[in-house]
Amino acid sequence: MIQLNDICKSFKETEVLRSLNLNVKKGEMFVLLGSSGCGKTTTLSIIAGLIREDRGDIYVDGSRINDVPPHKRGIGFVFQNYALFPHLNVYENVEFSLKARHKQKNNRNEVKRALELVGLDGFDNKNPMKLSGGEQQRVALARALVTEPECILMDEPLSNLDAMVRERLRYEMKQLQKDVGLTTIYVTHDQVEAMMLGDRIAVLNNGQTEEVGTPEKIFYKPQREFVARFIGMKNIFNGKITTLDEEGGVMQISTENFELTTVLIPSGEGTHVKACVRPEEIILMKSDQKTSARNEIAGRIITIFPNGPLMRVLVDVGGDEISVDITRLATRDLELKKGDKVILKFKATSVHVIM
Amino acid sequence: MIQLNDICKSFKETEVLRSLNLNVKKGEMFVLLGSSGCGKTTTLSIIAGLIREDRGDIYVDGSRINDVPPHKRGIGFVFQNYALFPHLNVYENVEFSLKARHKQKNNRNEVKRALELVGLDGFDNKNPMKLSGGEQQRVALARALVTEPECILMDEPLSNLDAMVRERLRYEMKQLQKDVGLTTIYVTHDQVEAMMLGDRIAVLNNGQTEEVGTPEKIFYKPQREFVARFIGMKNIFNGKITTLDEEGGVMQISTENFELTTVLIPSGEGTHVKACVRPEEIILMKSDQKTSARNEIAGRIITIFPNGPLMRVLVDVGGDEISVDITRLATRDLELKKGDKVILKFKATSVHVIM
Amino acid sequence: MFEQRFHFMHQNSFFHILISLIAGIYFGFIAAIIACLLTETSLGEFIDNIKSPEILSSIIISLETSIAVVILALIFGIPVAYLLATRRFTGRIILDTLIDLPIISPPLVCGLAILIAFGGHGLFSHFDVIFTIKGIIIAQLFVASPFLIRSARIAFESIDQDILTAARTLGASEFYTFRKVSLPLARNGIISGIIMTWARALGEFGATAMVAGCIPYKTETMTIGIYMHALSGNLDASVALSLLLIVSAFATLIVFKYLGRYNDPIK
Amino acid sequence: MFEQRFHFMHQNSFFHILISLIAGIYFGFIAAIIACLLTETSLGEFIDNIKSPEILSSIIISLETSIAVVILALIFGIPVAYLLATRRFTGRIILDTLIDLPIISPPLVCGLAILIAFGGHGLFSHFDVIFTIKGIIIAQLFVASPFLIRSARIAFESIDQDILTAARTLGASEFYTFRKVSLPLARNGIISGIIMTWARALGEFGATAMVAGCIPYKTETMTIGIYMHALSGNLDASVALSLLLIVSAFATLIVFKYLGRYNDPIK
Repeated sequence: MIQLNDICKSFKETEVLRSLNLNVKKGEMFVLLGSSGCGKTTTLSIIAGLIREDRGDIYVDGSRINDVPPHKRGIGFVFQNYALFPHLNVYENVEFSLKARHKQKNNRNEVKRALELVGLDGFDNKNPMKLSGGEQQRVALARALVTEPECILMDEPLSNLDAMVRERLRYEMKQLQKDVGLTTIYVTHDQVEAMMLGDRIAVLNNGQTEEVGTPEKIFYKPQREFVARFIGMKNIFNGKITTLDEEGGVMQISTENFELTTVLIPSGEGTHVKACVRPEEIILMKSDQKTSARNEIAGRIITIFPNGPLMRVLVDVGGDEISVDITRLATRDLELKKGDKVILKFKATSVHVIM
Repeated sequence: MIQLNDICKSFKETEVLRSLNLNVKKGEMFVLLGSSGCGKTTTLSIIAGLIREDRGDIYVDGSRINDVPPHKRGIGFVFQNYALFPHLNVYENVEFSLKARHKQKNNRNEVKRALELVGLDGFDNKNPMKLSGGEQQRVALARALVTEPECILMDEPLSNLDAMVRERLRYEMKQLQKDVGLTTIYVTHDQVEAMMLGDRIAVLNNGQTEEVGTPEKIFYKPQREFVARFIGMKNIFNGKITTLDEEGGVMQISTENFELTTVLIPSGEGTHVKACVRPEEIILMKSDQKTSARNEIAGRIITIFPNGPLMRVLVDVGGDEISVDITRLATRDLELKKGDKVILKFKATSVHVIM
Repeated sequence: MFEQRFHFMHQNSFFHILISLIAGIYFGFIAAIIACLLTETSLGEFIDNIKSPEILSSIIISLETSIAVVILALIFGIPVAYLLATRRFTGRIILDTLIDLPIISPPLVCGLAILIAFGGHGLFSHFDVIFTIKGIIIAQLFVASPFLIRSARIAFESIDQDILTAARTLGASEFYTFRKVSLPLARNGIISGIIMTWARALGEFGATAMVAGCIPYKTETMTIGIYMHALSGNLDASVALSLLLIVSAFATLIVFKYLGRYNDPIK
Repeated sequence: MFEQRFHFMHQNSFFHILISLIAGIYFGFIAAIIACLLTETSLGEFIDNIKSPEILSSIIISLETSIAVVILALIFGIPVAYLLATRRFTGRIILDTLIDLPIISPPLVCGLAILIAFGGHGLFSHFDVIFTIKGIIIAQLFVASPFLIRSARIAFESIDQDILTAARTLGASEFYTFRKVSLPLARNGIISGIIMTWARALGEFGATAMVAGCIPYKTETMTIGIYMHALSGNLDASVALSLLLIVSAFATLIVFKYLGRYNDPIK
């Protein structure tokens, strides 16, 4: 539905977008994920017509909209700082776009419906500047939704909110988007948010898309080292494919300090690859026990610290460091402490290979 | 070492601190945790002498310092926005406090040592405004440490940094603090940061301490409902103690929709309490199997979504909602999907009771 | 978090006393001089003086011209301010400088320029403005309108860009956004500018004196009156007119404080 | 993220054309008048005029007095600006208003106040300043020093409070912080203020004319010269002096643009 072809944009000497391509499908929640300065906001601004691209084409439903002025693109925009009109009350804020489009009749019902949709009925006469951050963002949402745009762009809409409000609103927004079936492009730098909200995610880096895919794919099977590091993958090692066992369906990768067994992928011996193992897929034991896991590495605990609901154990394996996430219960049962010798086990299928 | 007795402070009509008490021990990393507006920063400013308290006393090593001017308190301060001197280079920034204290001799070695401590040797002549956020915060740290203060106050020093830099610097700062044995009061709104850094944590709310304790205590055994909610405990239910089984060492709590068995605590029947169960301590199964777990609740899956490395399953149990965190692997093995009937099991020791 | 600037206690240092002393001398100097003017006359004398026909006429001329200047400044100034605030075009810096020039140049020089432009063999000599009220208006407009433009422009510029952008994405044309968002949000700045321009026009002397000469009952404004009466030794009349101007200056200041410092164009 | 203000494309609307047209008329008006002044004389004439002893003397008097004003304004103004920027004391608003008053009042009224204060039976009549260079300096100081104070004060106020706080927690006394942090960081604002005050003193006419009269070779400054020569029909001398003032105004503007808008005190 929305397609960006080869978009380039520079501000003075800084190249912000370098030949960006995107293809957003109808009705999906498409997340642009990247750190600050990667060009996320510039991309949104170009789609909305607020900034003129230097080169490239923008298509909506197949028609090129490069030359359509912003107020005629019919694309909603929700801002990080809400951008409500401070001189208008909540009702007038939502009504604004109806009036601007000269729909003077039957405003009342449409505004009411939009405010109900975001759970703000009864807020009509309030001053938006006196509302909480979460409520302000709901007003902004209602304001963008009232004209039933074909598509809505959201620029880190939740990043100015408290953790608790953010979590609730994230959930509600996802529901709303699904219910309305609204094509949405959502910009964020927050991986958890991207994971929860996105039907598909594009990871941006340095003005280009690094990788596009489902959250599952981006987070568990990233195809690029940058993406793997960005989403917080911990154990990434350089290695070389040493043996291909076509019959067994596995292959060997040797890194500087250890050997890994992984599921066979089409490749040649001697190829340099990156091998990643997610910390939570590693089993940690104090004495060697037989298991079906094909990988086994001995090491020594460097440190243990809490990592959200889990505990993270840093293990030194001959110079390399491997992070292992285990439950608090397991830490207690195994009586783990700094300096302990441990054995790490993980399945061949747990080793993810990046070419 | 640092003691605040009964500190009150209002700004115009707003009461920011209401009889705040704190007791920070020598050499510990003491974290003030709270959301914005809870009075964290005001507390630091009062300790540093930047704001005058309305009422109450401040003691350092037993001597009252209420009337000591800020530049004679010998307390370091590290700011969220670094607050480096933009007209001085890195070396001069660090040297500033030595010069201000008229220690003109042997500056060179002390400045060098401080810069080495934070890993910035060789940065002497750089313009601090041209450094990255992480480097700027290191300069700020070196500047605060160079005079070897008795105590250092940090006001959300990492919150302006990118996630990756933040994580690294957090780890380094903890190491540095331990190595130097520096008494530190650290303000943050980030629970993970508080958990990782704090030897003890004080949760502030509305200008008062809600609870003080070790990270373990605050995060796993909070004594106040506010703290439990603030640190993100999910399953908190109102209940009433129905049966006390002194022999078995357990008691029954009945909530609106189900019964819970929990470890006996000194209390009477009929007492109203809150019962919490951490999402990751609940086992989820599709068919009933015998286990040693004392609690068993049947429910139906509302939704499943990724929650960091784990998957969160929301289960409806007769109107109440219970969050369960399980591994991605388990979700796959059990083939969980929306609408499935499931049984939740957890041990009596997993139920945490708040009076 | 709190907008308040910390005030460090413990200020009984030598440094604090020294700067307080210097500041005291300065304020004493200003206050004493203003006090001298205020105590020069009694209420009775003041009213008698104001009632004289020549003074009344100069007050009316001043009010007429200054109000005309404000209206003209609004008509021309708002579009100029809006253009400078929202457009980046080549030559923008030149126009910007052109607006600053009347503010930074001595009014006398501005007056001389107008005198030459509209005088004997000047570019606009076919307009009959020298020694007329039209001349006064032109002189005052030249000198005073940049203040409205500056103030309105800063007000337009300090509107959160996202709010304007939001209006555009909500389907508003630029004109609709200008009317319904920019103008209401720049209101305080524009009012500040109006008052500043009015005060400036009212107190204008150098340019007016150059262009309008001093013809009693015809081109004698309040400021010209002050000068002429002082020269001719009629100090009481000068003081009366000065007090009127001081009061209007005070009123102006109070409105500024009320509208908020941030929009204060003389800042 | 980018400081740039979006410029919306698609500006060929009626609204855009209308405001561009209005702005064009305004700029044309200003530009034409200034052009008239600039083309009135030739370089030869200009140099001949400047060389005349009376004009040379008025230039020297203007330079002497304006430089003296800047020095006095610095001595008194920096402490005043620093006090207003860093202290919250009772009566602060009154002092604040006292400083604004000379800016917003017509200079002529300021001059009259000084004339009365130092004149015949005034408070300071034992100082012999009327019709002397001392009088010119007092008049110009009264009118021009508030500009330095405003500019320096805004510069002091816009220093990140955390930086000053940091200096204090690092063991610096207030005086040390003032010397080593506040002054260097307020430098651009103070320089802007100096230039503004200097330009204002140089172009001052109303107050000077009141206090100093017009005694050639004694109290005739450049602005008074412009007025007297224009009155006596010697327009060439007026134009020559005006051009000098315009050039210094231009130089002032260029320094402002260089130092950055944010510290521009006439904003």
